[in-house]
Amino acid sequence: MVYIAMATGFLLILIGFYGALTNRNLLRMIVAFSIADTGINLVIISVGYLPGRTAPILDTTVTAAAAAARIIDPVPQALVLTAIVIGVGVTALMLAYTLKLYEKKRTLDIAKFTELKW
Amino acid sequence: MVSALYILIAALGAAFFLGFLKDGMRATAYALTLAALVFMNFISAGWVWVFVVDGAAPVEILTSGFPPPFAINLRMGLTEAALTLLVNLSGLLSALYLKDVLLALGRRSMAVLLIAVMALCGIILTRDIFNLFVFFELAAIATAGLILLSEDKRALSAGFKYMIVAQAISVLLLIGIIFSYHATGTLNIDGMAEASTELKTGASIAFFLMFIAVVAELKPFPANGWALDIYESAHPAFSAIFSAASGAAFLFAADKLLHIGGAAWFPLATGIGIVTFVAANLLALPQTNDRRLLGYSSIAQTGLVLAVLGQQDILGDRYLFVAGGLLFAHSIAKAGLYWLSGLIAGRELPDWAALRSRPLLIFAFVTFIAMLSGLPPFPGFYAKWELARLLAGEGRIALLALILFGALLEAGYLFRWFGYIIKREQPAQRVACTPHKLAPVIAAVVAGWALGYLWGDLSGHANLLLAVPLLFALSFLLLEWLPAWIKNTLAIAGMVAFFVLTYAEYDPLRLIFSVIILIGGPIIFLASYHEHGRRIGFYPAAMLMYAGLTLLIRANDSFGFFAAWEMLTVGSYFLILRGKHSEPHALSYIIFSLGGAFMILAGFALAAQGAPQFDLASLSLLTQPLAPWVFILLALGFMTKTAAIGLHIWLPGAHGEAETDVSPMVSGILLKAGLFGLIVLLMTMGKQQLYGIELTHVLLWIGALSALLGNLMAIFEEDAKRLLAYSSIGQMGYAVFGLALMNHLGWLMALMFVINHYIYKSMLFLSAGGVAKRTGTRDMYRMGGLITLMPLSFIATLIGIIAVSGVPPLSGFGGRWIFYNAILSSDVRLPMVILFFAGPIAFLYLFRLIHTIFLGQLKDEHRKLKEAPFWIILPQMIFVVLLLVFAVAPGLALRRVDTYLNQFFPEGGLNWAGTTISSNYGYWNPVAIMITVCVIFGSLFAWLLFVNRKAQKVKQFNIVFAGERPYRPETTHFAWNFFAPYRKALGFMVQPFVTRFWSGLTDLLHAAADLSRRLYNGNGQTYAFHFIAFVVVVYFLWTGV
Amino acid sequence: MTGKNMIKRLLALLLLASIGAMFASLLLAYVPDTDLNFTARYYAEHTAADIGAANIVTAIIVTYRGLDTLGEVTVLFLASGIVGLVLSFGRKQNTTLRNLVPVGELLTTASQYLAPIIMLLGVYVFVNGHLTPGGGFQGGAIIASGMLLLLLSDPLKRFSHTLIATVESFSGVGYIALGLVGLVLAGGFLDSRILPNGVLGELISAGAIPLIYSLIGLKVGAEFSSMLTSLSETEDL
Amino acid sequence: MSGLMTAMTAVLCIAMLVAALVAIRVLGDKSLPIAILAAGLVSLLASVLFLILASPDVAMTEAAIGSGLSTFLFFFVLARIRSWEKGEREYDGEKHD
Repeated sequence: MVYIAMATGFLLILIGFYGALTNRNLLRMIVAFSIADTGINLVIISVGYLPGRTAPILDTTVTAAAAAARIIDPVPQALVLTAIVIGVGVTALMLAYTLKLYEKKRTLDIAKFTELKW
Repeated sequence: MVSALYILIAALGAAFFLGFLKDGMRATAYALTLAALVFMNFISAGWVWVFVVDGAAPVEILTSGFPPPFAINLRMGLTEAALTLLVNLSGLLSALYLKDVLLALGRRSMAVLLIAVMALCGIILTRDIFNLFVFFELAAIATAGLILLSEDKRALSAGFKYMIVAQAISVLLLIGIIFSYHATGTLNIDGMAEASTELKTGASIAFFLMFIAVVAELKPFPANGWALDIYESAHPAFSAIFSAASGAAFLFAADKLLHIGGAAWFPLATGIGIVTFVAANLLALPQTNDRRLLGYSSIAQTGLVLAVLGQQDILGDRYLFVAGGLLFAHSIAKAGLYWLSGLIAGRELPDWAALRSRPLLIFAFVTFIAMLSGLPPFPGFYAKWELARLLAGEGRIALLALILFGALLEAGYLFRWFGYIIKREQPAQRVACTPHKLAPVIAAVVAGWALGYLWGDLSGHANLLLAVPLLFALSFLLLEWLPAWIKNTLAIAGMVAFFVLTYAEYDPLRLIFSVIILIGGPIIFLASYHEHGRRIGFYPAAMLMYAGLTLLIRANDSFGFFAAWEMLTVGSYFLILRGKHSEPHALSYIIFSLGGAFMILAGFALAAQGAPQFDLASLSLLTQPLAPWVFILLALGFMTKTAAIGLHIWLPGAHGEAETDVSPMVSGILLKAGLFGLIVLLMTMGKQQLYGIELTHVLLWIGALSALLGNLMAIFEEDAKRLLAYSSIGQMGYAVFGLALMNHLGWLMALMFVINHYIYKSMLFLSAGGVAKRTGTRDMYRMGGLITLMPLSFIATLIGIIAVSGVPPLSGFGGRWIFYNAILSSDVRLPMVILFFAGPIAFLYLFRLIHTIFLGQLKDEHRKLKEAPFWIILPQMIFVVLLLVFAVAPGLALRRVDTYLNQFFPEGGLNWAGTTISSNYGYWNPVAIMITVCVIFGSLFAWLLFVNRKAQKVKQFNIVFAGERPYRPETTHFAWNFFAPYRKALGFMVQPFVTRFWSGLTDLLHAAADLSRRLYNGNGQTYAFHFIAFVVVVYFLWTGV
Repeated sequence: MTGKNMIKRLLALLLLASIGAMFASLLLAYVPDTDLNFTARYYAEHTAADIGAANIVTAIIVTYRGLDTLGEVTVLFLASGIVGLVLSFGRKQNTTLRNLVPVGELLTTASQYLAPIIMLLGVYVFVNGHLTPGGGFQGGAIIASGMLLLLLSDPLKRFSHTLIATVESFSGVGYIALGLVGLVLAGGFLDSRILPNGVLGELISAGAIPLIYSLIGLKVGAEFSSMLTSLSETEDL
Repeated sequence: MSGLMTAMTAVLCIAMLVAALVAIRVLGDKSLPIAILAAGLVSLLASVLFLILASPDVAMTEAAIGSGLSTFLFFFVLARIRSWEKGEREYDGEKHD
């Protein structure tokens, strides 16, 4: 199960990259990157998953004493939370840029924004 | 000291607090921003103080009260303190610089700036890999935001391109981090380093991904198009941060990763770094936009430091010294240059000529490019020295060669740029100076010099900024406001005084050179009294050259020698550049000279075998197989200065186009530096063989060919000063030949040439310069008949050419005499024959100086000319006297040297008895010769006068030789193309083969660079391709190796 | 055109196949842990006693790795600030508003009732962050969606920028201030043990975590709201 | 139990991959709104997967932020660009008339 999830995560990253490399539309590129972001989150969570264990939340069934044997690794989850938030921040920023770029040139084609080169 | 956490807290607190302020309170917000930055600087500076002065140990800072790896920890050590100070300072100064922009954009922009600085500090301080990622993202996002401070609309697309790549980078980084975490069970960097057996193998994909992601932020070639676009379009104050601070922070992050990965990964860092260094410098060559050029240079320098990070295994405890020296030199200089670029209205390189109206800013610019090129006395120089010796000591020669090649390219475009500033037409728009924009530039200059002092102190060598001659030269910078004649007097007095105080310290050989430099220099300076006004820039440059020359002959160890060599090179470059049309020539001079200097550096580094420095005398201890290579490198380096054939193309222009009093300095005195180097080299290393070839034999041939071809090129020259310049190539050829004979008389002859050449070449250049000043041209065919108007110049020239051509009675003959004796005592025949040919050829071109300039018909437009100015004539007359004295009593100078040479070549010395000097093959009595010649000449002259008393005067246009149809005005002059028949016979030998070779080489480099920079087609998607391709290619190369 | 496109696609596939090969070898070499590594084990065993939070992820986010979270909040702050900057880039301030499509009565009314409830839900999520799944970020996002609803229902109603900015600054400065209190009173910056741990599983427990998480929630909510309003208020050309 | 979970995971994963391919226009040439929705769907499915992988915190965040808010952001921007495009066309139309 972990392998399936992890493989999917990797595939999502690759799909995202492929989308970003082949779509010239700015918005589609951002969409592609957000897919890659989801993929990376999936990979991270899979790495932290231990088969047959439960979420790292203590309650009556998972007591503090037994926690070490019952829960999965909480660290990757904490990392993914951070990664998700950062991801959406970057996405928002790219979207704002896109809006502005569109306003400037009336196009979303990235190949049209090449006045800086060489 | 306050905890380093407060750096982060202050920035964040201020950034968050800004939101409370109403939009109208922008001034308050700006004040708050500055206050926070000042506080952050205070903390960093305090820590630097604590570590440097008190020698405290690094401090671990825990957050949230738990030890690592369970909570994030930070570390504050000397490196961190210094780097955060760099980051905070550049942030503060840029904030100052950005005053108008920040006030216009409001508090959000200030918050972004604060967070950018904070994030960079965080990258430096944190010891947690994921925390590093968070700060990375913060820095990246803040970068994307700060790009918008620019008024350039294109900044928007640059920011977007950056974010595309940043996204891809962060994906790889995260994967790397999570799998590294899985492998080690910790996110703490030190913990990972301890636990990672797998990561340290050099085969771990997890580590590779982390590392390549961090490296990608360092803008490696070719995945760096986005960075160039940012540099070109962003506000210069942001580019200053982006180049100086971001570069430093990300480099430190790479260093932390290398700490995890260990030595197995070092070659990867070095490989990427060096490729980037060379490639970025190469691609910069055809660049004309100033900010983009600086961007290329930034990328290159970052690459260099990355390469150094990968060499930490051999750098040992010098690692921080070297990496820090390069990094700080680059950061300060680059920040300074970007700040400067904000003062310039135009974006093309020649637009920087606007700086000419502000000498202070020129000084700033010079400081910055000297720092970037690693010239003394800046940190980069010391770092370069250490790096070279350690690389050579470990046998990493290829890397050293690449570094030096890249550095030469960089120096090339930087000095070309400086040439534009000094020589190109000033644009209409002046430099826009406001105090808050000027202050950062000046701060960078001060920091540069201060670090130069600090690095000198830490270097373990003599601190160059404490060397008296250099200090004396630099003090002229402070005296620039004085009129030239006062500075001239000071210069003369200082040099003479230094000689008086130190002359007892020199051995006879060095005494000759020191007299030429410290007494001969002031004599030429007499001519400088002729210049009026303040002559801004002349004295610091000239005195820098003299300081370098003085330090060169005083140097006992390799380090001092090399430092002096670079100083005299730079000083003379500034001097040469002052000539009216000398921009291209000064450039080729500095490129050849630095190329030569790098050869010397490499030679010394090889010879040192890892030692920090060595006595020059111990060059003699080197053995095969190292010795011949050291010999070749050093000899080549020295011969770039003596303009040996093949390396000579810079000389005619540089010497010919220089100012009247500069030509004798760079010809009469500066060329001797190369000879001095060769003397030291041959004296210590003697004969060396490589693959059975006797290297001194090769030198012999080079000397002979230089003599022949230099003289040949001189005879076809129409320009009087260039003619003299070509003649120098020939003369230096003689001297090299003499040295390469490796016998007593050969050396004596070379030293004779050293003295003679100084006197007569200085004299001839002065008189040619004086004539050119009066006539307004240097073309000889435009002159004629000046003998009556400028008799003193004529006398100087006459005496000069008699001396040069080596006919009795003057000292040139003495040189020849020793020379023939030397040849007789040696067994090399063929070069000897060549040299014999060179003699009469010299006479041909010298004859023209008299014949075309002073004899013949006077031009109409010259009828009212006066003698050359007094101050230009005065030194010539002194030289005339000197020549006569030296002709009659050569023993004054040579006798002691002759004895001194006995310890190297006991055989074949001369016998000095009274006025007679005798060798195994004959004798020479200068006094008798002088008397004989005077008598013969006097009686012949009297007879001539007597015979011609009835001579008939002819009209000027009564010309009888009119064989060819004139098709250009100058062709009607009989003296134009005077030696056309010879040209028909010998012209094939003076085809500019060498010039064609070198210009072909530079054209090739340019074309290659121009072609390959099309790689950066400006499309953000292509840049993403570049990044992915970079990762893939590096991975396959890495795992393939 | 298509030929060039084909080459581009092939090249992309080729490059990504190589990256995929790297990923594949990571995947193949991956062996799931059978036991917690020492970092995770420490958290599992000590969180309850150290921090008193039932949700270990929350304990890590708010306390153990608090600096990350501060950075994360800063990312949002930065992003919303820059979104504002970008949208005003190269433009003079002008106040003309676009013509707006009238919004249906239903949406307006519904959102007036719904928005407060949604926001309350957000508050609930972050206040209980140390006990149940969820916390400041999720709660903040939920609050922002409440704002979004209001924005959709009545685009003309400009959110008071001052209010948002004040909440943003208040929560940000408060967060740092709490962190400083930790530095002074407890073990270090962002240490949540400035208040008693209380009883595991109760609302008022886990030291200052509920307080900090609430501030984070407010901050995140304010940042998202600010982004949304900036985006919605860009003028037409 | 575990077999069921694995099967569910597999189905989810396949659905995610399909949605992702739709979003980047490999499967079908779908319009931008569809692409954005597809990406949001990937995110939503991921949050379900996170639940299965015993990460409820992440699941909530992904659902609220990854699939909720960012999809909104996309539509905001898209709508704005569409309205400009429309304005442009009308303007052009007037000019041609």
